[in-house]
Amino acid sequence: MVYYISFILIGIGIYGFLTQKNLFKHLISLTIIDTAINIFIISLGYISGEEAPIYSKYTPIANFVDPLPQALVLTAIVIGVGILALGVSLLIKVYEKYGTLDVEEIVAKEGK
Amino acid sequence: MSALLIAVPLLIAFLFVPLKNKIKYILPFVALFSLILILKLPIEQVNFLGGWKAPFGITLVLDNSSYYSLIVVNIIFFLLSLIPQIIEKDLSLIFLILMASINGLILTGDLFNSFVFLEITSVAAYILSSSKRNYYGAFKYLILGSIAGAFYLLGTLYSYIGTGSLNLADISKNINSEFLAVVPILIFIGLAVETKIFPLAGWVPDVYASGSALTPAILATGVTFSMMYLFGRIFITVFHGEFLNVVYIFGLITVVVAELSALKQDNLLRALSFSSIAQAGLFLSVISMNSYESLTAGYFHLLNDITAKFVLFIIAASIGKSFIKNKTTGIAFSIASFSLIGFPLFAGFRSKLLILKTAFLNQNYILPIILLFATIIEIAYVLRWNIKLWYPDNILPQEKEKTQKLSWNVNLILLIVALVIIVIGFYPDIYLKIAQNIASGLTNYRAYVTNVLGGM
Amino acid sequence: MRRFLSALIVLGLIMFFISTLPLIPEFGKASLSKVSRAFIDKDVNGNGGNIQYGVSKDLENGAANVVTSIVVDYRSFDTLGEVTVLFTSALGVGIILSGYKRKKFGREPNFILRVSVGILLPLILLFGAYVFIHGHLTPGGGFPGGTIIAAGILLLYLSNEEFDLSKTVKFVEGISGSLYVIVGLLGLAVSGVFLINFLPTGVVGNLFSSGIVPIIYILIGFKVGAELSGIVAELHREG
Amino acid sequence: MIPISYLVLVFLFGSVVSYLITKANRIVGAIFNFLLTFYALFVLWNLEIGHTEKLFSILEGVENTFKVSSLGKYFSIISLIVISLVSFFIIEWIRKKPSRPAAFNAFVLIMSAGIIGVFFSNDLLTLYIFWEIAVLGSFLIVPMGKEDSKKAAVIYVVTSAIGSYMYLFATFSIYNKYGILEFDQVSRFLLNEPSNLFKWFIILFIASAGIAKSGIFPLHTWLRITHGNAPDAFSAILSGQLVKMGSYVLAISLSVFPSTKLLASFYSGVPLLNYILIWLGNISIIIGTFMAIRQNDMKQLIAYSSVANGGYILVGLGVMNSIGYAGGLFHVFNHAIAAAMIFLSFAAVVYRTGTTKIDEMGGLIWKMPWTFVTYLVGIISLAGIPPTSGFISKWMIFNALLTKGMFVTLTITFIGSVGSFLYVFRPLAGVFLGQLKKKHYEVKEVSPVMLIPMLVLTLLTLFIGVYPKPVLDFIVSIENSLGIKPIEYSGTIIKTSLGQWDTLTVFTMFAVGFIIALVLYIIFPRGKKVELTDQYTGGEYLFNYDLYHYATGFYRFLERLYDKHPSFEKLYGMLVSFFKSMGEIINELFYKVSPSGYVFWISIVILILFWVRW
Repeated sequence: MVYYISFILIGIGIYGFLTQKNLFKHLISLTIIDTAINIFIISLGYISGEEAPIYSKYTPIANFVDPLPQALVLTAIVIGVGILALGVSLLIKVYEKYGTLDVEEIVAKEGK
Repeated sequence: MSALLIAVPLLIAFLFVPLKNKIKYILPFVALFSLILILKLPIEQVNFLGGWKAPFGITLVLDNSSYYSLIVVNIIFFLLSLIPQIIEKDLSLIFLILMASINGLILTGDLFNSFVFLEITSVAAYILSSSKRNYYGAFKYLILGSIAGAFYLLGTLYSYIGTGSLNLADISKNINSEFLAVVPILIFIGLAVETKIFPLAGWVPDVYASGSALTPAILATGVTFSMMYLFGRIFITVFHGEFLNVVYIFGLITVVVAELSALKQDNLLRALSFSSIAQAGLFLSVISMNSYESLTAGYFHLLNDITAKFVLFIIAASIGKSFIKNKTTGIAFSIASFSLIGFPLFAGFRSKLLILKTAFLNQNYILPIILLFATIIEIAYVLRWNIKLWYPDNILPQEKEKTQKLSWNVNLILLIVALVIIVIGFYPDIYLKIAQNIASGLTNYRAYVTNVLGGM
Repeated sequence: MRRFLSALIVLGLIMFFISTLPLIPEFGKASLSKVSRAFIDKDVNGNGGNIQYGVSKDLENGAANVVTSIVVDYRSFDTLGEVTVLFTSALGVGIILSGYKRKKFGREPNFILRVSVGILLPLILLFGAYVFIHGHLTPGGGFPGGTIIAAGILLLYLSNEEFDLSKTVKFVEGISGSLYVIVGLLGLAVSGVFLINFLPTGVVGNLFSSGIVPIIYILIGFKVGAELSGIVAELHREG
Repeated sequence: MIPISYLVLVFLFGSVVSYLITKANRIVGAIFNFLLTFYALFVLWNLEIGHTEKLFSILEGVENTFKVSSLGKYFSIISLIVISLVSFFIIEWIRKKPSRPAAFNAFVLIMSAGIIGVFFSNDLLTLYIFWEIAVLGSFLIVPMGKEDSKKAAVIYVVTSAIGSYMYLFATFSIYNKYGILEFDQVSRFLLNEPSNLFKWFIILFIASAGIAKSGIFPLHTWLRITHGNAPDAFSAILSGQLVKMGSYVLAISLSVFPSTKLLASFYSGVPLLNYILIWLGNISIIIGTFMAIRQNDMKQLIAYSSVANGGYILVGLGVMNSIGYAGGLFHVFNHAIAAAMIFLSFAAVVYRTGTTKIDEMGGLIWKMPWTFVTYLVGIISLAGIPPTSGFISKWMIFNALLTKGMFVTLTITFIGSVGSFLYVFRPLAGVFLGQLKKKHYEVKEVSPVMLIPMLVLTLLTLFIGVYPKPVLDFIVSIENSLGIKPIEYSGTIIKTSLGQWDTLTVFTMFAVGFIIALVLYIIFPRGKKVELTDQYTGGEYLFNYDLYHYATGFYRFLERLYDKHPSFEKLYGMLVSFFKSMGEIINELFYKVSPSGYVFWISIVILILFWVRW
């Protein structure tokens, strides 16, 4: 089920790209896709009934879910944050240069 | 030891954050250090980072192919670092990070690690491409690159599920045909953006033609080369040449489409970036024949292409409307463009012959036809630009006054590279040796697996 | 029409992903890969297995949090790269938005904001520090800790118009990043392997355990905190 | 004896030397060029047939070599005669050349190096390499000419590339199939080749390089714009020499690979392939002739005549019998010399008047008599009027066609011959005869430095016209070496199955006729000299006398017949703009799109891959 949710989220992200004309919405769609993929990765490592992979007083025996996807997702999230920050700052400049974030208007102004 | 290639540029970059303005003068030393270090490194060495053996930890694999790729890439960085004029003030740090990440991209023996380095490279490339106020182009590149990165990540995860490992050698050993039907698609999408495959190369003209000299000079040479290396590593060593028939078709379409688009460009940089796309497509379709010979031919051609593009892009971005005041620069430009279109005596001719020979050897008659057709179109626009710059129409005197002479170090380096092109035209052995080593390292996946995972 | 076509394409894509489902294990029924198994048992070098919290000592890796052990030890190189991505994008934000000035609201911030920042900020910073110091024991670590600290810095930016941290931020991020690399290089100097855990790993579950893992996580905490604060500061400017 | 490879190297390094010398003093540079080319001519003259040199080895199993063959020596000597005489001409001409004389001289030498290499290559790959060097050198000179020359250079290279890449494709097919590239071995292998298709493909594709270069239909369009716009003196080399490189490749593809033995006879001993090539030659003759009649620019006019003459050569070579092949080869010599003469005399005219438009000139015979003589002899030879050598080759080609019974081709070649009278007369009348324009009153004859090469060429044409033995000796040795029955001749008499031709007798008759005409001219009173404007019509004085210039609407009555002719130039223009608009569409669709477009394409690619895989 979680797989389907993440696939649908990817679909939503793609749909956002395909239908929206505002660049900021594109960035949001990108984030949605990233998140969907992260959810997908995490759920790939989930084993029902087992614990978070941390040794503690309460979980002395190693009945853990797969920790590797979680570690990978941690990395992927941070990378996503970095790209998002970069994208936002680019959009600030795009807005400054063209006065709009609408794709069609930008293309029209580029043509001039 | 090979970790130093990544650690040292990073360390310098981190250390010099507060002193951004001084860093320009350190770049040549860092690049030179890397270069010397590589030459001192022994080949066939696997570096288990953190002491964790493969497939558990991350490995840096220094075999024939990565060794020679590193040499190529670092020479490019060294040459670029000697031209501080084109490195805009703040971009020196990016330059260092790009150096580290590309070294990492070539060295790494881990799929997820390659994703990380891919992302570092991409982020650095986005920043580079935003120079000269090219924000919209950079944003488009960012979107495209990030989506591709997402697919690359998905591909990584699928191969993790399929093989239980992220190590390239381990994946190569264990991946089964079911996963080979899915993973290559995802990885292909992930790499298609950086390797400029049609129709995902839309960012290239905007980014290369922003007017900055550094952006295309790095992206079309060093970054392209490392991406092509990674492509070969993943698709040939890891996937054993699976999926390459699709790459072949995409490569051929890329060639034709890009050359046709280049024909009408009225901006030299844009025309060159289309040529860059076309050559990348040609390279991919050549290596798709997946034999030692075809890989040799492909990488040899790639080397020639990046050598020529190095000269062409720097000159195209920094020269005005003519070569009137920069004759030496003009000569370097012409030599590079003759090599690009494969006139005899120049390096490009040798690789063209090699590609033709390989293609015919594989009973492949479509590739030569496409190659020759593409070259005819390329001749048309490359030479048109040569003529336009050498014999400019009615240049006003005040414009003539305004055109600046390029400084001596730029000219010197460009001339040296142009000289290399001519020398390669006569004695291709240097490039050929590099290409052969890369090809042998990539095709011999058994040796790669044994090398990384130990004798099994 | 455009929407319909888009929906069709999206449907096709979802079909593609669904068609890959037979390849992957059913949800919740994944089995541990050999790599993960080895990470959990701390058995990469073949002397681990059967770990008991608070008892097992001098393992190849002493972090109680397995994810941390992967992130900071087994796959520490990824993390170095990850930090570099963040570093690069912080740098990029600075480069792209260079020439912008600090944003001024033109009026005093709200009293409640000012006062509550005074109370909350130390708590936030302390919490952040706690999170990254205990990264090898509890959920969290350098990345969340750094983010929490950056949130505190954001509060400072909102509450004080004159507040500017950019110099310090650069310094901290540069130093902590360099130290991360230097720790790795120390490993190279000590044992000939980059990023090796050259300190004793101690007992699983102790604060002072697992060698360089907490050190690196603290450095990461500082670095992430500085970088995110830097991004916040840069985005808080205007042309 | 000096090896050819050293000669090539001397030329390549000489280009640098020439560049530096010309930078210092352009006249000294030009003299250097002349000395070098003349020296090369001397060296080539003394080469022994069969002399071989190893060069390098690019492809495994193929030793790239030079080998002196009779055919190559014949072509190379013709080329070097043209080049060295034009270089002599350039010594004076370069004084007026406004820009980049140094580069001009250097490129001429690079081109010459390539040319020498082409004619002595012993295998297909070496030929290709030197071919491209020659193209490179010549292409760099073309844009130094008139305003259209930049476009012309690109068209020239692209056309050349189309031909040479087809050639390269065939070369690699041969290499892939047989593993060798030497001409002798290739022809031996081809003789044992069972597949007719392969033989067709090889000969046709190798010939296509020649077709492109010698301006045979359908790749003839570059000649007009390139010859017309290249620097004036260089047009002489372009038309007199470079085009002959194409004829050389045609000769190789038809005779060194013995087409008549390889393929079954289609029509009286001529295989279908040759027949097709002959027809391409026919079409070239028609197009060249009729288009030349229309031209108002004298250089473009002769450019079209080059198309027609390329056609003659191809027809002659294509027949591949003793007399036809000899005629084709002889015509190579004749056209090289004649085209060089004509273009040099034009260059001299342009040097003094500064224009190439026929209707802007007139009456220059009074001012530049020696140039006129050169032009006159040149066009007589081109049109194939007896006392010059031009007639001999045409006569031989006619003879061959007659013996083979190819009457349609014969008719066309006759039409071409008649047409050539028409078009060469246009510049003659327009430029040299008629009324002298006022602005040309001060024009003087060019200096002796320019006259000497022109007159040398004139004498050469007349001499060979009377005494063709030197050329025929060469041709016989070529035919011997290729296994074709050599033509018969003795002294000044050439024998064929249809009769014989004594050049001496004819020359004597023409000389007598000329003397009679001269006597009549001297005896009878001259016509009255009038001012250009001193005429009236319908009682009105003429002021706009441009309309009454000889050249304006010169052949209007003829041109009207084919005003709406289909133009290949336009067709290719359309093709180019089609490619361009394709590129534009692609650009709009794939490269200029917004992020939405990118995601769309990513999705499409995934869907395609998905569809392919499952």
